[in-house]
Amino acid sequence: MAGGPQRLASGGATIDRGAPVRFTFDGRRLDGFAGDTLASALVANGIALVGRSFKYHRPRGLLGAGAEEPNGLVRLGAGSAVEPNTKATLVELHDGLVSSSQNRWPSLAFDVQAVNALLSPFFAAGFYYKTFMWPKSFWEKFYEPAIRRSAGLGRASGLPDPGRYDKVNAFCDVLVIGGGPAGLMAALAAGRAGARVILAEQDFVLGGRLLSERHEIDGMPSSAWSAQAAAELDGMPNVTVLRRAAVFGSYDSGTFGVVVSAAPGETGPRQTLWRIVTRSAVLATGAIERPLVFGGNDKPGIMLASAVRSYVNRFAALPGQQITLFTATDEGWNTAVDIAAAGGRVVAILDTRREVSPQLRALAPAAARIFLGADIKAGRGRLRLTAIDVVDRDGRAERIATDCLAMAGGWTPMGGMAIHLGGRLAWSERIGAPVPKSTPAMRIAGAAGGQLSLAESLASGAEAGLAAAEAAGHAAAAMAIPRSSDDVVTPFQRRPYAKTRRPAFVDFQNDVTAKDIALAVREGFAIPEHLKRYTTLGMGTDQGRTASLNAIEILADVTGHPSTELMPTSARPPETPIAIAALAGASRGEHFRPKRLPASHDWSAAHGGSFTEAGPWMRPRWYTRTGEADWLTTVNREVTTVRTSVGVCDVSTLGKLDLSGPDVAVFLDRVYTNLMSTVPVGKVRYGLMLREDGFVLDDGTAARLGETHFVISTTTANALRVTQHVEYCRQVLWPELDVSLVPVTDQWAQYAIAGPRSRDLLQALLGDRIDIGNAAFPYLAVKAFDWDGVEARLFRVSFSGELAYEIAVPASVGAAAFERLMDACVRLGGCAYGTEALGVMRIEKGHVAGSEINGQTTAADLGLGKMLSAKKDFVGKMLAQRPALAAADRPALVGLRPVDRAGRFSGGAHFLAPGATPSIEADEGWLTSVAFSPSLGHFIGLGFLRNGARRLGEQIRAYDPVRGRDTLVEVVPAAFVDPEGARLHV
Amino acid sequence: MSDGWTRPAPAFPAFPPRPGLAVEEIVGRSIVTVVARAGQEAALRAVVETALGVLLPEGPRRVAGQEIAFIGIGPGKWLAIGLPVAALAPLADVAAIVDQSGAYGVLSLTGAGARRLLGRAVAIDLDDAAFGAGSVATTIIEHVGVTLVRTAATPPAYELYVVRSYARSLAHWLHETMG
Amino acid sequence: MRILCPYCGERDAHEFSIRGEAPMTRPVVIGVPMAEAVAALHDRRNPPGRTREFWYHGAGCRSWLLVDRDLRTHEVFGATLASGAF
Amino acid sequence: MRYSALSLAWNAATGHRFWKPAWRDAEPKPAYDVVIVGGGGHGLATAFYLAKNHGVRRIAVVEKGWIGNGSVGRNTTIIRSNYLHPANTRFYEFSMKLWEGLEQALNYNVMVSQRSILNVFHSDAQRDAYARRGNAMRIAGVDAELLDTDGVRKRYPFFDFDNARFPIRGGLLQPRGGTVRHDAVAWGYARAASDLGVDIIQNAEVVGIDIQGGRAVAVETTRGRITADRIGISVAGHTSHVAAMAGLVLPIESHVIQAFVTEAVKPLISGVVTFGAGHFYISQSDKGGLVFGGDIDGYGSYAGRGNLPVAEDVAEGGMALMPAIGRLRILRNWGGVVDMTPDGSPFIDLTPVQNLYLNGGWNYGGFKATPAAGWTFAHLLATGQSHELAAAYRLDRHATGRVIDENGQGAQPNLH
Repeated sequence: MAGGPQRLASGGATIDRGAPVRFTFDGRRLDGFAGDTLASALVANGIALVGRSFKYHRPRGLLGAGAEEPNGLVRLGAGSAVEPNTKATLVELHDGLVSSSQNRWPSLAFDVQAVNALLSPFFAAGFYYKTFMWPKSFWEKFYEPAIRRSAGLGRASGLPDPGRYDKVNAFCDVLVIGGGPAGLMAALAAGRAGARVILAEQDFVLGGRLLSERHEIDGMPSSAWSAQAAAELDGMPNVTVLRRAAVFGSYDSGTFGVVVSAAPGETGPRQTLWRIVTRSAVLATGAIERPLVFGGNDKPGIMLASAVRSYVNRFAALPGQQITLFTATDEGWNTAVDIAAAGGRVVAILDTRREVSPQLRALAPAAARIFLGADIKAGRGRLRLTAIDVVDRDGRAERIATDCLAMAGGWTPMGGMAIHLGGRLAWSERIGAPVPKSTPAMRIAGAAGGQLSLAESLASGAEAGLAAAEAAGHAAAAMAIPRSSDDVVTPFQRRPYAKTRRPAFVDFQNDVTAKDIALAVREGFAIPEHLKRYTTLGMGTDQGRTASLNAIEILADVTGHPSTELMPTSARPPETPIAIAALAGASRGEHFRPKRLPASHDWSAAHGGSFTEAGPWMRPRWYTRTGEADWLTTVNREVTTVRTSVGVCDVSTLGKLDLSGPDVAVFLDRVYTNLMSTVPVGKVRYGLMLREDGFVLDDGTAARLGETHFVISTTTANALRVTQHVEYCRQVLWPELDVSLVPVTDQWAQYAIAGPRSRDLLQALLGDRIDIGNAAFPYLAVKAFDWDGVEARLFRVSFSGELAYEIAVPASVGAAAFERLMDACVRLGGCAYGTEALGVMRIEKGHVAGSEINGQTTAADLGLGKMLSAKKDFVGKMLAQRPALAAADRPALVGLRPVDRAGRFSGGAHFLAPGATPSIEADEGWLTSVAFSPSLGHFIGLGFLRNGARRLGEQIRAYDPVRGRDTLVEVVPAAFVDPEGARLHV
Repeated sequence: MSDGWTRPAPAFPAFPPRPGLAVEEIVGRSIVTVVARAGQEAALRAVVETALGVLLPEGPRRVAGQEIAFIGIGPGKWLAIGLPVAALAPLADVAAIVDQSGAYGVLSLTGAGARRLLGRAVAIDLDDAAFGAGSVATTIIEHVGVTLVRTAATPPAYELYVVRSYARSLAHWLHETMG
Repeated sequence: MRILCPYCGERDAHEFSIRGEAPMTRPVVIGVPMAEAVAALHDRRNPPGRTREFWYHGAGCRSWLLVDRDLRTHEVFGATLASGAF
Repeated sequence: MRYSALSLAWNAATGHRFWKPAWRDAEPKPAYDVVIVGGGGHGLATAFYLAKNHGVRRIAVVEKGWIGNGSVGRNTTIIRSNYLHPANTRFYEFSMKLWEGLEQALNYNVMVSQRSILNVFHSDAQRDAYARRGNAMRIAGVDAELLDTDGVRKRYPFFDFDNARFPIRGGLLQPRGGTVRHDAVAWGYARAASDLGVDIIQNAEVVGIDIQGGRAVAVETTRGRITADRIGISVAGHTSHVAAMAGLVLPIESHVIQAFVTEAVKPLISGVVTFGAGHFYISQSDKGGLVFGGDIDGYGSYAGRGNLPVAEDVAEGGMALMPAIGRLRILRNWGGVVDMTPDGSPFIDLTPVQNLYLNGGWNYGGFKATPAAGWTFAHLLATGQSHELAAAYRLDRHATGRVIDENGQGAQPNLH
């Protein structure tokens, strides 16, 4: 038969018989239709065994037809696109779909680990905590590896996810969650009122239960009515309908998270995260049916009655040849009616209630036997249900042959999202379950709010939609509620938990039985939270949808506490499991974070630049030339070139802040530790900032461009933090000071020109546009000038210790300026240098950088104690005087070199006295920065050494066990090259 | 003496046109940050009106005159668009005037697709009622700070100001998202 | 969580960074007894309820704000420019 | 009932009908020698060690809800002792040693799983910083190894090495780091403490602390007044408002930190991994779920739930480090309330109120500290003197400047 051997000849609300589809399950080629789910196609192909449970590896079939499915978990796809643990009930069937079962070896029908079931007397709840302790050493070697081997259900690919993901922001007046009868009515009501509406439905078709039931609305089949409603909504410009949309969380201030999946074959992102901000929401997520707990209730072929109706009515797939019904509700009887109407055979109807109405009895198909006050002692069969052992109200036992049992145990409203933000649930005696309460932020409609009948659903949906639209300012006329077929729901009758010797499953996926719950209670885990954690009940991929309420009822029976006291008080996102990649979106791989590129980037890339991350920036580490054996050769060449000739380095990444206003000098005096008000116009001063707690925040320069105008620099790494800090000082601490702050890091491309021939380079480039003679433009001078029509600034500052300048131009001409500089530089025999050479030279000079200014050091630690002005208050001054910060024996900055000049050491080594046994007490400090100095021909380093200032000339060990090194080093002043600074002033 | 090197370089790669969406870089536009001195906002407003013929917008709005537009980016802070920094000299007594022409790359996005594209990007309601012509928002797109301006209602037209160093990362994102 | 920035309008909280609860006194200046200065910088009332905090709209208008918020519910009652908070 | 091979076999054979409650659900008595406020991991461990190490007999743990409902039940189960600062190194290594013998000490399998912890780094400067930390650990007798890129690749071939925004240059490995079955820690301590006579009183919320003449003499609870010679506060996340009942204002902010667990899959990630370029850390539980988290949300909160941007940030970090987890689905996401301090380190100390003691301010490091915090807090409560291993965790350290700031962020709790 087309679409599978168990496919009915007619019917099926969503399948397209004109669109046959081929797919595979465990390698078997099977047929289905477009509009099937993988689950419905498996049912149509007569496949009952679809998976193995987690703990005991018991054979399992489909339990449900939707998001509640605990058993039918498959591995989808192949290669890197594998998606484990996927609920077959939520997979939209498409041509070429590849699926396989999980958690079994070697095959689904024969699974070696099913032996676990034989040991189930030992594997009771909480078993792990009591054992595997003897002998101690066995845990790590034997027990734990064994436990880990049996972990998990599906297997991940282990390969990078090849999918593309995206994110969308959306805003609306009304978000309707769920596109069943209540959701459709809510969206129609709010949409017709003119509100901006988003309707999100997890399924690929709108309609919810309307697709699975044989109801009538306005005289047409309910599935036809829902198609009509969907068409109207799709046509409204103010309504956005999201299908395949899983609303997974309700967050603060009306924000919701939704993952929308692409349709099969659709190009574009596999999934898109919608971040929806709404004025209010309508929760219309429906309810799911409860299984009945009895011995052997997990045999493949035993399903929820509502799922059976879905398979029969929506997908025209008959889940068995001889079907029985086990119900605790009136609605359950519809299942028998629908099966019979579809031409299926109902063998028996078992109702747990001792009496039912004559009208209900009249619904039963003629051939079906009826048992009232019935219970099932056992479900039988190995890989599929073959029979049930029934007891009726008079105690008569009987075995009935059946291959499919439909269970109707009442309903659990899906109200979890209503309490994501801390709302409350109320116990409804009418349906025997907790239901959420409506709030202005979230109105509950339909079965999610316990309105189980179709008429109630439609009416409550319309009411909620209208109210939400009105709250958003859209006046609306009341909406006519469509006439619907009568499906009056009788109040729920609680069924006492039947004791049985056989395993009666409450949580199917995690193999938690009624006995496990009783045992947990015996051991004191008698409240739901303890029970859940002790037994793993509700912790599976189905999030306990079919387990939670039965567990509460059993717990109530065992403990004697009323169910109302045991219901959940909180729920958290995600309401439905969502892929990690969907939350991450496009921020992956190279694009995990954006890159900042300086204007010279293309030049560097074309000239051998090798790049490194510096905060958000990419900077050249060095510029490799052909024939250079390794990076050290390159860096040595760059350093030597700067020290002997001239080099150019892009320093645009340093943070730059433009500060101006009448009070700017006063302000900077308070922000920096040293005086800035005394800097003459046209001069630059090195400055230090502390945090309020007295530790060093950052260092940089302040250049006074005018009486009331400064531009200050920060380190690359701290630019944002310093900006935030200075804004805090300006806006919060001293709003009375008239100071403007404008970040200009991106405005100015800035290049360092360093080396004895740097003046020659500038002379060649700038000619007489600016007088750069030592007298006219001495060390620490700054001047703005016109560079052939470009506004430029020249600073005479030096990080390398050489005669050096920095020239700044607007970044929009930065690339051209860098090329000009490099042309002139190369003509003089100079070169571009990268961050590595920059680092070597600053260590040679003993200048501190991020490894030293690491947030844990004081000005004195850095050898900069003199920069704390005694003449004024400044941020951090007060708390820098705390005893431990002012202590004399703190580790202080020193220089280090290997006693054997051929030796080497590395940053992160600790200082120990020669001969000392390593211990915390013997630890005297650590190396922060190390480089090979081509100028000196050996390694040099900076470090913090206890009492460092008084220990020059001592020998000490640089102890580096993680690198297997232990080097004798000599303590020297923290300046290796030109310690007098003579080269700066030439 | 200028040999043409004063011409600003583009910040973005080119964007091939797509149906319903044109993305173009506006190169060489003058952009100046104007910050009112303490207590001088009213005075600044008066000077701007007399000298430039524009009413400074209150809040995050764009107001355009003949040659210049002002975009509100913070309390007492605007971007002045269109005139070089020298032309704003009359404002200097009551405001800080800082040239940022080199700092930004500017994109113009036009067409029905522009709103859809930007709607994916910014966590701001771009509905006509909430973000009509003249609206301004300084916010982020995929970790990159931007200032978004709605310049026209129909067809929807926007300008996007991004600091130059981030322009290529943002361009990558736009290319990816435009499909 | 969304915060109504007095300049930019309503924005998601991730555009902001938080300095923490606003101290009742201006934090630290020379002349204050050390114990008070230490307390001003470090101590927090941290009530399980409504409080005022300093937030910085770094991704927007770069204003420092005083945000009035409930720590139990995350309800944001309002935000004002922090200028003159001390 | 002692757990042994024999008791297990006997119970299995008799249908598990004779197991007894793991701990007694006690009724409050009017007076105790020591009352510990807070039935989390720390509070229960403190009670156990008070009884075991110090022979204190009349001990009550009062818990406002159910035991294990706080941080011990809402963390990412990681244990490690890879700290830089000597005070932390000593303390957490002591804690690690207690973890290593905990099953035997408690006769309860808390599933201590020492599968290693790896901190990945991405730059030379980070390498040096991790080398400094690793060397500090080695000097203190703690295990630490510095791996290069290949060393990381050998353990985790599915990391993104080639296409990354922040390429992986190596990692600091502590082989003895790992995970513990977190809930079992609360239950194991509760059971062992209960066996030693400790009263575990659930659903008793402390609503007041009675102070007379500068001395704390009793707690008022929703189940009545309980007098005590000594009172210990151990209420992670809620320290501020319990301390406020004694008039104390502390250097603590309550923050939310989110954690996530995926659907269970077959073993993929062998140890604990932290990502140095984003906010992300991950491990895989014995059941197969990937357990991961990232940074705190950053704002003060007692709500016990976070928001979407931080969840996205965490997922981005995860995908940047290991794009192989993309199609695994997040099953649960929860938020814990943590008390953050100005230097990121905790307090175990006396308070200005006589007979009132504090164990708090654990930032997000409280779980791994549980045994040592219990041990040293018990010592403080029993003797009135700080244990030498916790002597640095003083309340006055911000006044003296003896801060214990591992990451150098300074006096802003939400940056630690």
